[in-house]
Amino acid sequence: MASVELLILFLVGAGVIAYILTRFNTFLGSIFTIFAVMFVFVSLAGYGFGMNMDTTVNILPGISFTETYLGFYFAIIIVFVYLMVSFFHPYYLSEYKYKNSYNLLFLLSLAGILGAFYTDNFLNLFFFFELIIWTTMFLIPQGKSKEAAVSYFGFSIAGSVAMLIGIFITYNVSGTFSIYQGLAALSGTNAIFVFVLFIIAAFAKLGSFPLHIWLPIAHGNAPHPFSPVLSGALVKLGAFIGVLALIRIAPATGLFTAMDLPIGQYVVAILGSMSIVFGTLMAIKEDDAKKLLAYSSMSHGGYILVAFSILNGIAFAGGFYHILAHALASAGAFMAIAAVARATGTTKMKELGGMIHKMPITYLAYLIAIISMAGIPPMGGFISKWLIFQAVIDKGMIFVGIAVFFGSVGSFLYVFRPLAALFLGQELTEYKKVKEAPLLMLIPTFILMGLNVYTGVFPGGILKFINNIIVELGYTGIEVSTYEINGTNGILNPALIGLIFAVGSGIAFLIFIVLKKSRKVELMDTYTAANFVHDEHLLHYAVDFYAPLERLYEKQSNWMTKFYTALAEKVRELGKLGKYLFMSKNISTTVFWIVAIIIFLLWGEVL
Amino acid sequence: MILNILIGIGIAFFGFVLQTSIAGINRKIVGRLQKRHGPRWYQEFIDIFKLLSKRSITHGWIFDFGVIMALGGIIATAMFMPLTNNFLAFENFDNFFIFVYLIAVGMLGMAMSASGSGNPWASIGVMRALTTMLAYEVPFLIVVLTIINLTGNSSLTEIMLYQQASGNNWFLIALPIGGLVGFIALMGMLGKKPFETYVAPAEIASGPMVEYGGKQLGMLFIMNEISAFIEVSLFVHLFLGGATNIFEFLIKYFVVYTLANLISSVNGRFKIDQVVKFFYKWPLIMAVTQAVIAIYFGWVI
Amino acid sequence: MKEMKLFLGPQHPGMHGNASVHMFVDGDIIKRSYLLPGMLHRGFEKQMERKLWVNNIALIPRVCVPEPDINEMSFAIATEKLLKLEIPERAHWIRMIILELARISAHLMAYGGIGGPTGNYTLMYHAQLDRNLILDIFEKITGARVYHQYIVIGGVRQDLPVGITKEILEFVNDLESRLVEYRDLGIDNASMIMRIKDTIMLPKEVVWELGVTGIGMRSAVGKAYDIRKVAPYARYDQVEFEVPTSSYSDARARLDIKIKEVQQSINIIKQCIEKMPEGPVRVKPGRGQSMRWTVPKGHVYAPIESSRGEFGYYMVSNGGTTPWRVGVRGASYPQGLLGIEKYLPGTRIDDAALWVDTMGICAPEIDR
Amino acid sequence: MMNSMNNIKEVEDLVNKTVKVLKTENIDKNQIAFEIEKLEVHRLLTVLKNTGWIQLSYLSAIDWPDENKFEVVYIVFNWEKPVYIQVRTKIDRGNPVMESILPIFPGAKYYEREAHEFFGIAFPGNPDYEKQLILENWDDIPPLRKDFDPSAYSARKFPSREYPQDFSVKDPNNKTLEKTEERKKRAKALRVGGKKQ
Amino acid sequence: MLSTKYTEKTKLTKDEIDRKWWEVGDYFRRNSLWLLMYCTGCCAVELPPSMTSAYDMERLGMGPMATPRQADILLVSGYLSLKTLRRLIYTYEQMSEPKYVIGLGSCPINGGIYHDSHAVINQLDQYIPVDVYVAGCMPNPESILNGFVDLMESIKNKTANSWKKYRDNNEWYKQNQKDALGEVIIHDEFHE
Repeated sequence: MASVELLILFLVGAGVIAYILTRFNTFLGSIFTIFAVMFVFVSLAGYGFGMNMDTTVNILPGISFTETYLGFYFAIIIVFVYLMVSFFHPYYLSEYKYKNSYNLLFLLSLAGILGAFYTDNFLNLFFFFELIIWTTMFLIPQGKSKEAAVSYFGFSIAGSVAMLIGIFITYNVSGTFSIYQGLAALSGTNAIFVFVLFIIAAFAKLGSFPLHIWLPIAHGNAPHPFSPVLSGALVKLGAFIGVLALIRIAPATGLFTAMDLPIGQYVVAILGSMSIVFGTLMAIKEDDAKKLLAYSSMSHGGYILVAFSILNGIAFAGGFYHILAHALASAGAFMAIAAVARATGTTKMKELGGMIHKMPITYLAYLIAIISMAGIPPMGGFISKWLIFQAVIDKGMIFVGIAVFFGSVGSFLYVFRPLAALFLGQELTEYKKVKEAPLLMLIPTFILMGLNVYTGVFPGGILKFINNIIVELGYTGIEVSTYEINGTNGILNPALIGLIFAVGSGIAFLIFIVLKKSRKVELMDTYTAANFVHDEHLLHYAVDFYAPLERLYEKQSNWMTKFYTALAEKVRELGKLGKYLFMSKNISTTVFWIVAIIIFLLWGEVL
Repeated sequence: MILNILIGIGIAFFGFVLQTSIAGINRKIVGRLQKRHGPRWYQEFIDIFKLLSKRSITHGWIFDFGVIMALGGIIATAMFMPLTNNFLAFENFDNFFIFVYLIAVGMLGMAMSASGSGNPWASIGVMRALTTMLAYEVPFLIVVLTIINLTGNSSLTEIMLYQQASGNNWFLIALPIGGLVGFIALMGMLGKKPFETYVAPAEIASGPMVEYGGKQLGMLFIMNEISAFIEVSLFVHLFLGGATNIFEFLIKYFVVYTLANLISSVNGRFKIDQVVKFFYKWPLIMAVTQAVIAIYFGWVI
Repeated sequence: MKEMKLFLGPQHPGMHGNASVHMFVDGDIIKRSYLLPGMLHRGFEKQMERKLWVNNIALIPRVCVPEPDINEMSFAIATEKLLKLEIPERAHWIRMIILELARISAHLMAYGGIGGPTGNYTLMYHAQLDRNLILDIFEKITGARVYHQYIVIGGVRQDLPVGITKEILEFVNDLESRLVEYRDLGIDNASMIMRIKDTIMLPKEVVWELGVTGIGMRSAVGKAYDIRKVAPYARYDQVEFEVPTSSYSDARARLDIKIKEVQQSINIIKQCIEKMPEGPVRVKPGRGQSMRWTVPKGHVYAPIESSRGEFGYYMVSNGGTTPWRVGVRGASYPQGLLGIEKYLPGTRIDDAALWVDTMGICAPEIDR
Repeated sequence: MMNSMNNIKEVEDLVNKTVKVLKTENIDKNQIAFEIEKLEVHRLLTVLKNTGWIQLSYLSAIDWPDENKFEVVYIVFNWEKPVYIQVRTKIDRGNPVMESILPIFPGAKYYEREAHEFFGIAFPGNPDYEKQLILENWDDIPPLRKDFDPSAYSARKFPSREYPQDFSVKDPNNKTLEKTEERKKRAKALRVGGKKQ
Repeated sequence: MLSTKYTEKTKLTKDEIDRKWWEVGDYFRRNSLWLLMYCTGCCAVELPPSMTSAYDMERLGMGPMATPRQADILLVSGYLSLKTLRRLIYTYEQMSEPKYVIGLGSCPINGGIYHDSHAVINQLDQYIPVDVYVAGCMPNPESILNGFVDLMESIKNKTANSWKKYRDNNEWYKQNQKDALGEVIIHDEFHE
């Protein structure tokens, strides 16, 4: 029996050891981190599936745990992503300024995650959330910019504050800090308040429209091995709060309905749709591969929101499956980009090209990840999108439908762009000496490739587990057998699709192999309308890939950023005012103001 | 299972032969429109086999791998396609979304291979193909959403049976606006003018195909024919009530493809952003109107 | 800033003739571009210095391939000016018929040519079919489809064959009746309008800077600046015709003018056939030996209006049996070289082929 | 026409007023030629452009090896008063330098490049007059100079086809005539549209 | 009646099988000849009539193609200046085998009217091998089509082997190209 408490304490202890080891030797500390995370993952996987975790608390004061399918599902996915990413640490840490504390913070944030998903107490939840935020906040600025951390922190804190207020209202109404009892006790106006506050928290964490600004900044500038964690794991915290808000408080908020849905849910669905569309459009425009994937995370967050706001089993199944599929795909894609960035030192697509000839395995990993991300069979993303589409179509939600279809086709466009500009195209001279990533980094790559395919071909087992969650949430699960999934308006057999795809490819391969062998020519020996070009940069199409499309929404695309920039400007001005008032050189003025404020605050109570 | 797979392969092969012959006949018809003789009707076959017999070039493994993936994906898609309401390889598994998404594997393979050739024209062509796809898919899927919402089933045979059951009440007639949108989207899918932005020989030197010759080009031709077969069949099944026997299917297929081709032959092509603008203006508005009318008001002719 | 280099031609379906537009592209906007000419350079100006005056007639049509007759005409006018030679009245009228037929054929080729860049192949097929009928008429008159060598120094090579005027009239009437069809298929076609309207703009201010003439200029300036009107040669002062203009020069306006000019050419042909007097068609140009006659000293420039603009031969004679120097002012020189360098940047790669087509860029007369 | 004769007169007055004219040639009612000093070309062209001769029709050079001169000729045109003006000037053949007229007529850019390529005249003021335009990897003197012999160049560089001496259609082994006959038949078949007759 | 006599099955060697397949392939190849759109000279102006409605080349299975990779025939339409020749050779080498070359007009044969020009080569088959010449200045569409039919026949008779010739005598051709062009492969861009 693995105890959650012990695991958390183990992680804290391991963090300290990792800190010491890393100080001594970066590589050793990182290897230790891998084993620590692996230990947590193995114990979680070994006992968690059967709901056999020990949730008693002996040492930590004021903290209580409980075990739910929901919490476990999130926890196992996130721990898995952490495990995969930890394999990258040995090769990256040496570049960072505060490399000693990197592993410590990494493990501490994992401890926070375990706690957050296993707790049943709101205050504990808040505490663990804060632990995650504070640890990761110090991880992010190790990458390119400190601004990123500030923006991440700002939005996270905004979400936390919203959640805290929601928690207080809940406590006020129900008199308990227990998550499930508390939320169940809500009704009427209070329920609406809590719903809205929780949704704000969820949106801030998930990086959904309109609280998405931090997402590309943080993802794009985070350290390369941390971006997969951000996108594949931490963003899912928002999904967790979203589930709490949308499903647990849901029926209470039903003032009136739209399309058989409570209005709150419907609004969330519409906002989720906007998140999809906005994320897609921005991703198409983006030039930095990591930022592009960050916007894609935003778009996929929209799918998750849409799925959870349609209150039926099939949509939930789609949503939960999407969380898994996107975590795998996004981790895979980010890790491939990280491998490229390690080899070349950049993630800007216009500076890269032809990496496929140097890093074929990384390329394959990226390819499989994006196929899943675009929702093409036989990968996991297809299953979840299929389930979500079923729900949307059955509800007849036209505008949400436009968004999900748009996002689904649009994801083709943006995931293809790094593929074309970064991996394919001309082989650039400056990267002639680049080599494939080392073996240790290829291990998680292979595992993720395999899992992406597995989730797409044999979703039965996972869906059965998801059914447990759905039942736990009080809805009926979907019909699923080993090979077939029964939707409301159709049957899907992913294994059959996989098989047929293999057969088709086999036929194509036969045709290919029977015919005459081709002559290999250089990449530069290409059609140039019979002109001579000897600079491969001139033949590499990477800049402004979707220029005609971008031009159509160029003017509209920046208003959100502008709004937030203006807001930040205002906040800064306010800060300056405060600084001017309080921090003036004249010390007596400062003292005067401080006294004045204290008096003002205590006015009602004391004076 | 083996038998089913063999039937599936048979359907894919049939689709290839059918579409290639009809494309050949259409070349002749368009030839007559242009006041000339036109080629032999089996010219398309000769072209493809000639290409397969040539000694081609390759730009590296991704160039070949993409082609195999493209053709494989398309063959796999075609294997799920029902020909009539009771003739299909895999009973119950002809889900509409399989076609939309599995066909994308082929597209992705071709796009990958084309970009892998390192030619800028090819990348531009791929960019245009993907952008065009973004344009036509959404209105088309909204119309299909309406249809699936009405029939309550996303299986193509079920949709066919639904139309045939109520006295050949084709969705082209039941949902006239949607049918029109479907046809426009079909033109986009088939790459017919005015939406033929991605081949455009005189602008971008035949786009994605720019570096292909010999067997790779031949395989892409086969892929192109089979994907045309899938797209036209989808239209026939979704909007024209499918078919109860093979001859009905052939006639409907021929009419749809020929009509698209004739419209194509007297139009110029749009620029790529005009295609996007066009599809997100009228067809999308029409599709949404149709969906609202059909789903919320229940007005179905 | 990273740029990509794309090429339009020489081996490209969008390029008419053997020249190459080099384009530096960002996304799909052309940032820099220039024309690389010279692929069709044959050293004409050198060749002509080495051939007798009369032998040059065989050489010159090859300077501009789609519309060879203007070369013969310009060369003949220049030589006649040097010789101070008056040619028979009937020859003038026959020359006008030939020139206008050639103009129609060139316009049809260019008008059908937009079928390539815009993908409307039916338009191209129909236009080429009609052009082929003109070539058949030429074959009946001159014995050759393309290089006629019909307009010679001192008139035309031989009189028109019997009954050809009727055939020409039949053809032009038929064509006139089908111009509406051409408009419907081309510039009035809804899908084509989207494509060609407001593209490839030639602003009014830059016309003089470029030195562009012909349809390009008239479509931008809006004035009837046509050499046939302004400084008439042959008997253009005795026929009535209009010079279509416009003041907004996009691709569509230029094509519109092309079709209108076809109409005017048809009118001119009809008038020519009506007004053409009987009589001899040729005078002997020189004294002395049968072919080795000499031409007096002098410099002369003989401009005529081609389908693409002002086309002229600058000829210098030092009194010998061969020209001393022949310079050819290609009509498409300004818009081809300077226009592509200065005014193509900013447009999109889709439109580059349209510039080549609607501005009437003829590679061989740039290279010579 | 009276009008155009007036134009010619007007031009003559204008040019005589502006620069010292070495030689005037009246070519016809629409064309007149002036030969002037090299240094006065720019002034004259500027004046003409400001008076309405806004179009540069042609720019080229003529080689006069006997006088050891190059003659540069500019032809300008005014659409409102239709007179073509040839402005000619002679420059030294040994050191052929002519200031570019690019500031006056931007359209002269490529004409000047071409003149440099074919005659070797330098046009300082034109930024890239030295770039090759038409020829590629040219390895001889500029080809339009009179002392360049293209025939010898061609013979030296490009081998010609050698025909057999005893080629004759009367030769019984020569099947040319039969083949020609057959071709004609086929051409006829093609002309009627592929139908067999 | 079945023959009881045992006849020894002649086993086909690999070469013979190849040859048989090659013959099958020849049928397709000669019925689907795709031209490369490269208008090298003035004879290209007669190509539109022969391609379009007037003479309709498509009924012979022929059509224009955009890039050398796709094309079968390199149509040298008229004279070749040195500048074009350099690009023509580059294009020819990009085409996939089997490939055929047709020389249109008199100029590729012996220089034609430009035989003494300083810019135009005199004889095309010094630089790349030619299958069919179509003489005339310029050849009519009829004769152009005739040339194509000639090519089809010579493919049938297995005499259209220029591409093999180019492969076998590559050094000779390369030397000739070098003599005319200086260096065929250029290591920097022209006109930059």
